[in-house]
Amino acid sequence: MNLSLLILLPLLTAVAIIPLKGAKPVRVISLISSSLQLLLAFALLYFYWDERSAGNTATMLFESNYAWYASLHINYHVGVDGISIAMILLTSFVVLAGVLVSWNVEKLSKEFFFLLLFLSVGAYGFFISLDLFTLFFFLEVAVIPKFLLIGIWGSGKKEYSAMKLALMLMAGSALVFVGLIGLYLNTNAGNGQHTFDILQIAQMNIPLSAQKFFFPFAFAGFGIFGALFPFHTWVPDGHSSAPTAASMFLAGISMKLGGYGCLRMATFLMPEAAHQYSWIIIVLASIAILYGAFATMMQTDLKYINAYSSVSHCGFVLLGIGMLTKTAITGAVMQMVSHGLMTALFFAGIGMIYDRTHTRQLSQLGGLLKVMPFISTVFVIAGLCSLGLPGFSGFVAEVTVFMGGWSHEGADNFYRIVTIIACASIVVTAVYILRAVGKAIMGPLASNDHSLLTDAKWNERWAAALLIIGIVAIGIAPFWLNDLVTPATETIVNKISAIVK
Amino acid sequence: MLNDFLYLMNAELLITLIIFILLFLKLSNEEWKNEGLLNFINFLLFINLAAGFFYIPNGNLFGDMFRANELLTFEKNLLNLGTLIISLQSYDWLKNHKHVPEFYMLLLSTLLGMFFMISSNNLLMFYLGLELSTIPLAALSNFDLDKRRSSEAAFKMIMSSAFSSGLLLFGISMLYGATGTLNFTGIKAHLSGNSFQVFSFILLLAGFGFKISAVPFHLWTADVYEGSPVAVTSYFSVISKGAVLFVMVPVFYNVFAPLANSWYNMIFVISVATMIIGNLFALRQQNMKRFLAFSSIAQIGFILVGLSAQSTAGSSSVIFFILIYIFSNLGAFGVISLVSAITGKENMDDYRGFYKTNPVLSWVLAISLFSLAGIPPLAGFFGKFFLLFAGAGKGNYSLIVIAALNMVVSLYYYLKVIKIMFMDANEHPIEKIKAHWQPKIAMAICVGGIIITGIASGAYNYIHSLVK
Amino acid sequence: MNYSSYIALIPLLPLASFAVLGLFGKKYFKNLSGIIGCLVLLTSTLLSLYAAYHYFFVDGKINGSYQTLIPLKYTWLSFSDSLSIDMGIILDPISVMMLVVVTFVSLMVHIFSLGYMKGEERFGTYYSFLSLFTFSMLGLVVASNIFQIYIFWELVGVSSYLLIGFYYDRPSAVAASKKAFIVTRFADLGFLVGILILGFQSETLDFNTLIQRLTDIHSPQLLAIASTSFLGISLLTWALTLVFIGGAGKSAMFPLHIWLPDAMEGPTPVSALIHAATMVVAGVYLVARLFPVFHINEASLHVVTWVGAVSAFLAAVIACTQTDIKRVLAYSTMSQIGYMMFALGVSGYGGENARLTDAVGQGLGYTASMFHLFTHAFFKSLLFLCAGAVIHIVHSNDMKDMGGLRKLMPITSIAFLIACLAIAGIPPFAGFFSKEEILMAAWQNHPAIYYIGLITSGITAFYMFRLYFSIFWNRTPDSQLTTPLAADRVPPSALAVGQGLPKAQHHSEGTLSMKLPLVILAIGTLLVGFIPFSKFISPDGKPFVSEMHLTFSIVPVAIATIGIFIAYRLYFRRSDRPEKLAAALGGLYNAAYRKFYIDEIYLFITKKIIFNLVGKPAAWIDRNIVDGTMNGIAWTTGRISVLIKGVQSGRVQSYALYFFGGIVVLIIVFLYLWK
Amino acid sequence: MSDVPISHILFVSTALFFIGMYGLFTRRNMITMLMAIELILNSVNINFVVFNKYLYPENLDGIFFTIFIITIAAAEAAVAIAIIINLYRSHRSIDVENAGEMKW
Repeated sequence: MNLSLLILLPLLTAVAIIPLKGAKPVRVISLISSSLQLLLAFALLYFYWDERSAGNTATMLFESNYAWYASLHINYHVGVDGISIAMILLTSFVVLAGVLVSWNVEKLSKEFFFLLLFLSVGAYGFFISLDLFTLFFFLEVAVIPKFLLIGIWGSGKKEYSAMKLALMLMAGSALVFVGLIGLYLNTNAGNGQHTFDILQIAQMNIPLSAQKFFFPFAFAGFGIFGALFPFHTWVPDGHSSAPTAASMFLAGISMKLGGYGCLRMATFLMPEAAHQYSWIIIVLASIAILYGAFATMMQTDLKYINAYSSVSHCGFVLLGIGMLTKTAITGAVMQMVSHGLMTALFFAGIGMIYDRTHTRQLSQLGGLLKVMPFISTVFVIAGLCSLGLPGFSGFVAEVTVFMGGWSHEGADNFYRIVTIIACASIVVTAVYILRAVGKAIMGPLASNDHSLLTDAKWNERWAAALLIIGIVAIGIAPFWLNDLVTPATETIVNKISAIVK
Repeated sequence: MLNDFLYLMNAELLITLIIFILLFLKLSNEEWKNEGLLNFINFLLFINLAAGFFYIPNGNLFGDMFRANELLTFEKNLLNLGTLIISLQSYDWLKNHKHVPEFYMLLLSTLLGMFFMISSNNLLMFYLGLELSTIPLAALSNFDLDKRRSSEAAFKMIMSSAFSSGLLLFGISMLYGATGTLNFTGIKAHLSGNSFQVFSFILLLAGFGFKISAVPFHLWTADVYEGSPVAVTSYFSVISKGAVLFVMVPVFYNVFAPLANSWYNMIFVISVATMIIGNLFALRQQNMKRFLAFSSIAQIGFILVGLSAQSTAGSSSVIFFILIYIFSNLGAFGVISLVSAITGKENMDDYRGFYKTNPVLSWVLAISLFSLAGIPPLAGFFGKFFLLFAGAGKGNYSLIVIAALNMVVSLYYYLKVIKIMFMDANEHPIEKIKAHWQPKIAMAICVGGIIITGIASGAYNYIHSLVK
Repeated sequence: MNYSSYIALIPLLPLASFAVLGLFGKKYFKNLSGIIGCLVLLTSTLLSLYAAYHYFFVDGKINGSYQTLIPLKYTWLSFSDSLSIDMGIILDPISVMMLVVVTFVSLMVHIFSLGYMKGEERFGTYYSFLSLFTFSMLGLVVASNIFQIYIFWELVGVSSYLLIGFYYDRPSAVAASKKAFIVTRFADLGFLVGILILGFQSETLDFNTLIQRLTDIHSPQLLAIASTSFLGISLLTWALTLVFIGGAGKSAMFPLHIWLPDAMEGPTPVSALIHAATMVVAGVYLVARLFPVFHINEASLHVVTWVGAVSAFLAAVIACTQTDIKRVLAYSTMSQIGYMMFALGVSGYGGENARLTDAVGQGLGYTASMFHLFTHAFFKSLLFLCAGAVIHIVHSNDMKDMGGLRKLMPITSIAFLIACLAIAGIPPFAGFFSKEEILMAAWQNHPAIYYIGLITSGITAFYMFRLYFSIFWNRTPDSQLTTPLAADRVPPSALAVGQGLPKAQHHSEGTLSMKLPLVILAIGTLLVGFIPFSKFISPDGKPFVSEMHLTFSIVPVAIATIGIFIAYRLYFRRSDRPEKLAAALGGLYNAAYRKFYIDEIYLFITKKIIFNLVGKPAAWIDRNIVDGTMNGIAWTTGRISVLIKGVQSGRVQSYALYFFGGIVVLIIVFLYLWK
Repeated sequence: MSDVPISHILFVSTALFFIGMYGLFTRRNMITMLMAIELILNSVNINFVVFNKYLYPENLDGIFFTIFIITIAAAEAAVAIAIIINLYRSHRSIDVENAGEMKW
């Protein structure tokens, strides 16, 4: 199938809603488009299985490759492997849920949906592009809409947060840019030509000195997107002041751009450097995991709680990538998908609560289970998934990371201890999640005027249901995701191990 | 002789013709209504632009003083396009102005000067073109005759330009002394890279630096931009800079090729300084024009990175960026000039809540600013990327790192304007602005250019083929 | 033999009912949901009984020893070629036995709840949670893969969390549920790491392969795990101890027991099911499951033994001082599980590689532990259900509000008495037989433990009858219920019922659905003791005969009777003796009453250390240092731009000066410095 | 007379150049500044003539250039004075210190 559809569909929809008048048609069209995206993603999955079962063992499927800026060797080159497909599925889920959740956005609804769709263009494009330039292009496409979404529709100190987020992410992409250029200039596609093509670069081996110089740029750059400690501070502010759908996108998708980039560009193309620096990554990641968890324990604002927990959870992604073992990287990808769905659900729940109670402070919430059972259930489910309860996606991903970390070839105590640290976070996670649930959902009703509040509307119910289905589908039947991702990770890991040996 | 004179100098002659037409209009003492006059002039400018695409002359005149080829014609067309856009945008301002023909006479004579400068293959010709493009500009920046700031700006402009041309001339004289010729090819032949030549080159560089307002020769820029009428400011920031850059590329790449190593380092230092200083000053600005002045200084820093590449990629990326820069900057100036012409407001704070009242204008301004900041999928992204990309070709990564970080800083102040327009509340924002069709067309061109130029690789590939 | 077809149904049916009731219970069949739950569970009970029959009597035994069968196994998540989480069903004597226990007790509780929870507005939810728990517990029991057991381990944890917090609007309930989950989660951390070690070292997660590899002296895996040591302790010991920590957490062994008493905030039937009969013995089951491995590792087995013994004794002592009847029962549960634990600890493996004298060599302790687990399930759930019935009428948990209820609720009182006798180890009740075997095993293997067990059994008898007397005697019947109700302790459901029901019925013993389980369980308690357990369950699957030494049983029984007699003297009639005694004991009494201040210690560690010394700094650092740096960079940039603004002085002459200065600098740099 | 060495004349022109620059930097009066600039241009003229005369007598580039410079200097002066006059209208002064409103 033609992957460009994934970009064109949201793009055309975004263009199509510009001339529309009034909120209703805009909503409807966006809803249709995002459901179509979901279908498209599933179709992609189906065709992918089809190809694979037909014995097609190519690294990337459905490739298409057009010269864009021929004189600069810039191509529009797209293709997917298991990892990309997992990410695309995630994106389509979150996009649809986001559209549903923001059904009742009254203020400038046209612009709102336009930006949402535009953001999804960036995400899809990023996940399918096999050309470093295209990759970078879509990476930056996905930044500015967030700034506007937060700044215009946000709450709290939104301007500050929006600015901070935009600047830090831009700094990230600036670093990525340097790494990208450096990588390009050190490629050699015969007779002194350079190339941006990821697959080609993967074939050649970049000189070690160049790798060691540019890997940090690339990794740190994407790391900023993926909330790498200590560059994670945009996460709490950004998430907390973003409108619900934007938070969902932010945590659900755009933080995944970081992880995916670290994997696809930094680790895959500069394996030696990745291997040499892996211990640094691992240390930073484990700091993020535990320290993020402890920091979460102290938060009193629901969104801050989830934002900090995202820092902690994305630590697992980076940890898995840093471990450089097949299992661990698979776990990292699973964690990306799982955290994407889970945190989107969490933010959806928080958003629903906030829309009704107009507060996110734990101290002003309580006993919501009585008045809004559905929303509370959603909240609890998200929480349980976040604390890694079996049956939900979180457990699968985390356990895979643990396993991968523990069974690291260089089976010395460093990896063991780090893994134990990571494991320890499940306790802290339990503490803050149950604290939040106990305060907000259970216990006596915080204030009497809360007793008049209504439960979720149809759109919210559908959004939540969608995400929960995703979470549970991974949680009770992880093997399909595993089978989807493993071949892709194998190619990466084989490359690394080939180099290292 | 005569016909290839006509043939090779068609662009220049056409402009001269228009100038004369305006002159006669002025002299003939029947009263024209401004509207009709403006439409007529715009029509002439359009003809002028269109004509540029038909003949693509190739050859040289006056004993190789003046040369024309496809690339130069393309560059002239760009300048024509920019001029047309500016003239359309300043419709609302000129509508009520007493001296419309004079304005256009001066404007077009500067354009003429630039054309000669671009086509020049001789220091004398170059100097004449430079002066012809500078002195009328000083007069133009005084064109709000009764505004204090306008005349102050004009004064600063004329003084510093005279000073800089004095230094430039001193350099030229030194160069003449060193080489004994004024012809570029001849100079190239005689250059050996000794310190005397480097010294004279530095003076020349200062002259160029003044025109493109590179640090530390930039200080006049902000004041002049702020004081001059918006139309003139946009002309300053886009057309005259663009013209000088068009000259700089061949002069640096061909003529001073023997000094390549030393001028690479100078450009490196200057570009770093320019980016940093431009950004640092732009952070604080409150007046839109002044803000754009500093932002344009920062942009020059990026352009210099591309210039430092010393490769075809470098020169083509610079020219490509100027094309994009025309669209982006003029898009921004279009909105500003409209606002200042109708409401007289030029401060950022006046733009608070601008989106509420003028969504379309806000989007135009936003898109232009995003393009200037280098945000995909807008053209600016491609322009910046190619500049830095070409610059990196030298393998000097420190320059690229600095440039990349400066992009982040620059993003801050562009986003600040966006924030002011879209997010800040304001009890009485700028009222709804009813624009005439001329400015609308201008903005449409700019926005279209911004969106298309990058995504469609045609323009760049064309430039690349020309440069090769 | 194809078990899979229906064995799989045993856990899956409750799962189905959970899904159905959870999704539609509230909306569609509000009051039907109870019936549905019961029917579903009845089916699984029958299925598991059939399975048990089939396993034990038809084809479980092959040439004289019970086999371990894996009728069903799917790869759920594969980490690498060797390591993968499989969802499977393992059938061996203990798992089959547990199947029966879990389904049976769960059925009883389901039925009992029909009456007890009537009128509760989250009736459907309650039953869906019960089904969820049953499913998880069954899954845990039949787990064939160590990670599978961990998965269901977590699931029972969460369902217990949900059920403890069922009265979610009571802060105490919320706190209790939180405590239970977090404490067990902490223990699970140990379990998880233990699994990682075991799995990685033995290169498998599958129970059979793992056990077979780690017990075979010649296997390289055993060599590796036993030889490599961390901090001077062999990796195997680490692994098993960590796994045991997990078990200890679930089974509320000292010092991880603190959640169990608080867990009594849940509805009483739930306590009966989860916190008495099934979930809390999961730890014992886990150790039993890995027993062959434990058995070859002295050190970890000693840990098990001593932790069990200490918990047994400590809990018994504390139980004597508590006045909340459910807490008393909770501590007694803890103490009984302690028995099971140290029984495992003192057991031998049996078969050829026996360590000590024959009886132990035959793994008497193992059998005894399982036996006690079995019997305990009956009488302890009976006790809890009786307590539930009492609370249902008295609307209070505190024995001070009770007394003389025997007239009002004869069936309950008799059932309670039977259960007390059983737990006290008075023949011929179930508890007697199992306890005898435990003590026997201890006696032969580890005298010190034996004495602890002996004393503990005396104390057990004492506090159980203290409970019995002060609930059902100790007062003249007519005077009961005069004491004001301690409303705060009353479950709202009970209140609803209480107010909902006419006075007459209020004073009766509750509905049939509540009496029936009591009767059945009482009968069970009377009979199950006579099952010749060692015929069926032994470490190596080989049946053996455990003969009863009457001479040996004299001492324990005597001690138990003494305990009962003391209780009779103190509590049969209302008197001031107890107070006197408490005063006489003084500090000791207070310490026991305050549960030896363990809760306070935990509180100190969590609140003071974790929150104030770790959490707060982390949050502070993040806001002020990490984020501060980021903002600091921005601030510095702005500051610089303000500082250098003087350059743009607005004076054209200074501009020219800078211009010229620039040239001079360029000349200096490029003509002299940077040639 | 042709035996005046080139260095002498170059010295004169350079001196003239710096005198002009000094005047430009120090004078408050705009007209004077303009005159200073004329000095600079004249030093350049001298340069051209001298180089032409002494080094490259075979062709007349330098002389031409000088002539053009003189012309343009005149034009520049004209425009500058016009601007100064206009500035005087608004500022009522031709002191350069007063023409410094726009800064920073």
